[in-house]
Amino acid sequence: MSSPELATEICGVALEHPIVNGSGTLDALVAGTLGLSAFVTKTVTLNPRAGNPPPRIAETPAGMLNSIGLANPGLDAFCERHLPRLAELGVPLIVSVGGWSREEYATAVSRIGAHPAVAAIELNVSCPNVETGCISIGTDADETRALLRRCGAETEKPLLAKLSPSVADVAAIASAAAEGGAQGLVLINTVRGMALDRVTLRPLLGGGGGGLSGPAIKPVALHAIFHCRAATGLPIIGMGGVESGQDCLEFLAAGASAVAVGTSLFRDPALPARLVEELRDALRARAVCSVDDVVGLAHLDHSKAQV
Amino acid sequence: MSSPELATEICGVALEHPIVNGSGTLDALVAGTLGLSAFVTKTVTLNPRAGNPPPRIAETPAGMLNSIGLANPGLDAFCERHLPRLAELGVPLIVSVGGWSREEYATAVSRIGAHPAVAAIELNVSCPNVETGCISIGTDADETRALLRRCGAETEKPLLAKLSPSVADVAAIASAAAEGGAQGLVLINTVRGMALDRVTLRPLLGGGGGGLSGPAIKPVALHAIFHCRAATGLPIIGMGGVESGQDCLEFLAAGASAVAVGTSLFRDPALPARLVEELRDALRARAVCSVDDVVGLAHLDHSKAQV
Amino acid sequence: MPPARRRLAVDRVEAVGSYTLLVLRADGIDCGRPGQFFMLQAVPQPVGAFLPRALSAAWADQHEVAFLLDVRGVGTRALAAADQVELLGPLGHGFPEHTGPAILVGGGIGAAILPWLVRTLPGPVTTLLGFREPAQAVCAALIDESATVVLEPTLVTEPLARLLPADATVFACGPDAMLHAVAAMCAEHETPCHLAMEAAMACGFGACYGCAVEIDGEWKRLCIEGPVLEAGRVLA
Amino acid sequence: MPPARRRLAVDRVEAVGSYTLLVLRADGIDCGRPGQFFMLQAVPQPVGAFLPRALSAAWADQHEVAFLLDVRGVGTRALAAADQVELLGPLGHGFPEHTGPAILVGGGIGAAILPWLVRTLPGPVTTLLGFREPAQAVCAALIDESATVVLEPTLVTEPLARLLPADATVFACGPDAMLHAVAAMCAEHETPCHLAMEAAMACGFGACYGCAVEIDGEWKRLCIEGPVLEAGRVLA
Ligand SMILES: Cc1cc2nc3c(=O)[nH]c(=O)nc-3n(C[C@H](O)[C@H](O)[C@H](O)COP(=O)(O)OP(=O)(O)OC[C@H]3O[C@@H](n4cnc5c(N)ncnc54)[C@H](O)[C@@H]3O)c2cc1C
Ligand SMILES: Cc1cc2nc3c(=O)[nH]c(=O)nc-3n(C[C@H](O)[C@H](O)[C@H](O)COP(=O)(O)OP(=O)(O)OC[C@H]3O[C@@H](n4cnc5c(N)ncnc54)[C@H](O)[C@@H]3O)c2cc1C
Ligand SMILES: Cc1cc2nc3c(=O)[nH]c(=O)nc-3n(C[C@H](O)[C@H](O)[C@H](O)COP(=O)(O)O)c2cc1C
Ligand SMILES: Cc1cc2nc3c(=O)[nH]c(=O)nc-3n(C[C@H](O)[C@H](O)[C@H](O)COP(=O)(O)O)c2cc1C
Ligand code: FES
Ligand code: FES
Repeated sequence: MSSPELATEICGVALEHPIVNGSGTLDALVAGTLGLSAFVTKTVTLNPRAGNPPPRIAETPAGMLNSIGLANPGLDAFCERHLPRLAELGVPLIVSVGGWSREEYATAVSRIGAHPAVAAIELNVSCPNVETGCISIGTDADETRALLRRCGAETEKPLLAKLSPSVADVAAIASAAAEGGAQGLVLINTVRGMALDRVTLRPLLGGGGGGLSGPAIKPVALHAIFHCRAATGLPIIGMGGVESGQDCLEFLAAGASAVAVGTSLFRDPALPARLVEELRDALRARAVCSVDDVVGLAHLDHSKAQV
Repeated sequence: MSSPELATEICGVALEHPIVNGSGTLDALVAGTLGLSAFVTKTVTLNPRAGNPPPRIAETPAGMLNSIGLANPGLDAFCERHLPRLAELGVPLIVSVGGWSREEYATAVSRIGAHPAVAAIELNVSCPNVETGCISIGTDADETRALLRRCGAETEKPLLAKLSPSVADVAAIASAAAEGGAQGLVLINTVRGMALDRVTLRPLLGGGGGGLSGPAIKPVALHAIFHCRAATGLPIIGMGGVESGQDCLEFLAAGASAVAVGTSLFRDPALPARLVEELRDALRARAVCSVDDVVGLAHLDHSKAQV
Repeated sequence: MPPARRRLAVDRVEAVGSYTLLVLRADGIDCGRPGQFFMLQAVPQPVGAFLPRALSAAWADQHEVAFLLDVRGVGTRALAAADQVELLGPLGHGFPEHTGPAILVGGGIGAAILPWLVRTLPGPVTTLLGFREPAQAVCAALIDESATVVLEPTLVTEPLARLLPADATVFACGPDAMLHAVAAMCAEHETPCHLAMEAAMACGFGACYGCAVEIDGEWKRLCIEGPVLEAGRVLA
Repeated sequence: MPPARRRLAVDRVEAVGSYTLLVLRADGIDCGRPGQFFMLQAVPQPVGAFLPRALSAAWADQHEVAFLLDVRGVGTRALAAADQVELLGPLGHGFPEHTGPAILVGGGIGAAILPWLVRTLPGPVTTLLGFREPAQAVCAALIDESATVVLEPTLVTEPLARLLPADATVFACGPDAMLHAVAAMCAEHETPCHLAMEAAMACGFGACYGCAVEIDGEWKRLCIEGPVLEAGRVLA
């Protein structure tokens, strides 16, 4: 049998294969693109942010917490210093944008969307590591819809909404994003969590709480992807604990068109290359011709999945 | 140093030590009470429920999903056949109640609260394994407040609200429960998740999705306990992945007055006895006289924990 | 009250065709009776196998307790590589005491439960085993040297059909489809029949309600009612 | 681009007083230079140690790469018991090339980084080591037979104070409080000083932004800027 077709696309952005990175989990200017088919930047905000004081990470069962706190150089420095170099990476560029108000997002979207190297923009409305803004938008359907509308007026580039699973009904937020004009979804951001210092029994992380990522949250991610796909039909970049080709297969089947890796990349920068191989093998073993044939498979004639 | 005092109480219910079980994770009539200081029943609903078709459980990284679906014999059978035998267990009895409407809860609370063997009632407004009712109440602050008010009119027994972490702001729900008259909180119920069959790539569980439990959700539990304690000051039965004396210590420090075990009990029915020993040793090593001295410790002069 | 969990040393691990025999030093513990099961977890706990695995004892005595494993996933793989194992059991209801003639029917790894049963049956025994491939059939020697062994596409229900009706009790273990076929055949011929069933189990002692099987017309816990059930209770 | 992760066999594990020496077969890989670090994870991945651990090479050559471990938690415990280890590195910036006189200051397990450094310094070396207890001090023999060793309550800054000012460069590794004291003393005497620092790290190659340390007056990634830093960059 000939090799299965791994090439695909998300919101019109052609991808050599479905494996990309999660925002904030790779500095491609330092580490390169590691074989990813697109590069997603760390979330950029209007003003520079120093981020939270250390410690910023804690290990948890089958996962980790982070409280980086959206550390980033701010829109100006990003556009002037980073974007030109990111444009040279040789893979499609997806820029993640965060903010504290609709206008902040709009300003960033307008400026970043104007750069020819930017293929798509991810609106991070789901960072658990800041007190206000961002996730307060992403937990409110009306705010999310309005944000997408406002930002859609600023760019022709596809807008994807990155959502938090730490809400009562992520599919309702996804639907609101779709109504606002989102062309795609990015699921999931980290789950809100906390760790205490073993000895002092006080909150361990510099930011107090943090965001849980890694294999521990894989079932949460699959649930969100499945239901958001069912609710909106939008293309999805799926993520949350992916560490094997089998995981990729399951995320695609749940409804993702591309699969992102974050935490597991930290343990092994060669992960993207391995996932591509494992996914290729898995598709071949199933005699599937193309990635697209697997996308959404879990939704076919299933009678269950009400909850 | 003399042995630390493990005896404590929750909502006026005296406990020999702080280790109890999570609702739905032990059948004491079959397995006994395993050294727990109180027994919490599986959630009882007005009408009998067969529960979801199998498979009902799936293994996940550092945890498991269940879609039991509130299988229970219904209020009548529970009161007639189970309650009299549960009354003989020799430990305080906490009955968990679920329902599809305020009146269903109220009926169950009234009848169960009237039984002299019942020390307290847990209102499960957080089961992720049913389509409607239950968790639809627990994701809405107003509904939660109203439910507590309504049920409070039916009994003198303390009412505890069992909440889901799968909401945007669990502390807001907890505050609503407190306003409604809840005397305590039970945190956390399982986190919504899903698993796919490795081979068919369709939803694995008979109920479609399921509830994630076990060590994977420990950071989510600590976060919820910490913030609900800060928001309400109510006594809390804390749970979610507890498997060691150190975990108990951390749950107490985050703000729990008692600690419940569920999933880890499945692996070892001797867990409660081991936890009591480990907790005693941990308190002794810290030269702490009593469990109560640890409760809420994480809140003392911490300057972080905003998120 | 469930028995205490025990940490036992692995005495030996042997390949039995494509299956794996795991023998633990029994340390004098009570191992129950044929058909009962144990929850096993490798020490140290393997990443990715959070829950213990339910396994029927292949045999047990004062000195050792043995399990025949079909190593398919991360839990059984870790057990086959372990030096020590956490063991909870014996659990559930095993095969009933039986003195008359018996027909044993095993399908695939379902055969794992039969070696012990065959040793305890005082009456005449006929053993029928079905496998997908020859390498699986190697384990037949552990059960009954004179067993009738069939390989796919032949199903084990074929030799059974030739034996029925019979003045014997049938004891069967294997995939659900096989068990239902065997039960239906026995019901037709009014031959007593006991099935050893499987279900996904988290605890093994009635705590999780995960092991629901349709028994007596409703979802009941297999670990409490079974795993060995009188066929009529499942067929209904 | 970070180096490829490699799976290396454990050659030997030895107790060095209360520390543990872990020696891997280097298999000819490039091990970088003194002061660089590696991310290590035991194979199979231990339950409870999801992330690899950052460790400085105690020494490395064509044949072996050695680490001195303070076994405190689940990650280091698993490494000390492993037959195989996943290793990513060398990572970060090590000690700068240096030819003149050097003063090495190590506190506790911070001494782990010094054996290799001492072997590569061509000039005269004075080694000062501070430990909490005698069993930790055993590792001094791996570094410098003539090291000055002090035990708590004496701090390693005491012998350093007697040496300063000095026409030498100071290389220090140890707890943050010690590093800050050493850096302050060196600044006062205008003695060049390099610190090897620690921070919680998830990746080691600049991806997670977890290892933030105040460098040049802002939070910067220690795995990229360091772990060895000119003291003035941290003191500021
Ligand atoms: C009462 C009883 C007795 C059993 N006796 C034996 C035996 O003697 N020999 C043997 O090889 N197997 C036996 N099994 C099946 C055995 O428990 C599963 O094969 C095993 O759980 C699969 O684990 P794994 O690590 O190989 O696969 P994995 O793919 O890692 O298993 C994943 C999950 O699915 C569950 N699971 C998968 N298949 C089954 C199954 N068929 N039954 C129950 N749970 C399953 C596992 O418990 C686990 O949680 C028995 C099962 C039961 C219920
Ligand atoms: C650049 C660098 C070089 C190091 N070199 C050595 C060395 O040569 N020998 C040695 O014994 N240790 C060294 N450490 C510290 C070592 O990484 C920690 O001791 C180790 O991570 C603790 O792991 P554990 O499994 O023993 O403890 P655990 O309690 O299991 O660790 C829990 C978590 O905390 C983190 N952590 C705890 N303490 C530290 C610490 N001091 N620094 C960083 N992370 C920590 C771990 O990474 C882990 O995620 C170095 C650290 C860094 C950053
Ligand atoms: C250290 C760290 C930093 C992150 N930073 C961001 C960020 O800046 N913006 C964002 O949208 N998501 C951020 N995330 C979330 C990831 O992109 C991803 O959604 C999440 O980690 C789940 O995937 P994983 O389990 O594969 O890591 C971050 C995650 C981690 C672990
Ligand atoms: C199999 C299973 C069944 C459960 N049934 C109930 C239930 O009936 N009512 C309820 O309030 N919680 C139920 N729970 C949730 C637990 O009580 C507990 O809140 C949760 O599992 C987290 O704790 P753990 O990680 O220690 O299991 C159930 C959990 C499991 C795993
Ligand atoms: S396996 Fe848990 S109830 Fe049967
Ligand atoms: S350890 Fe990840 S950025 Fe430094």
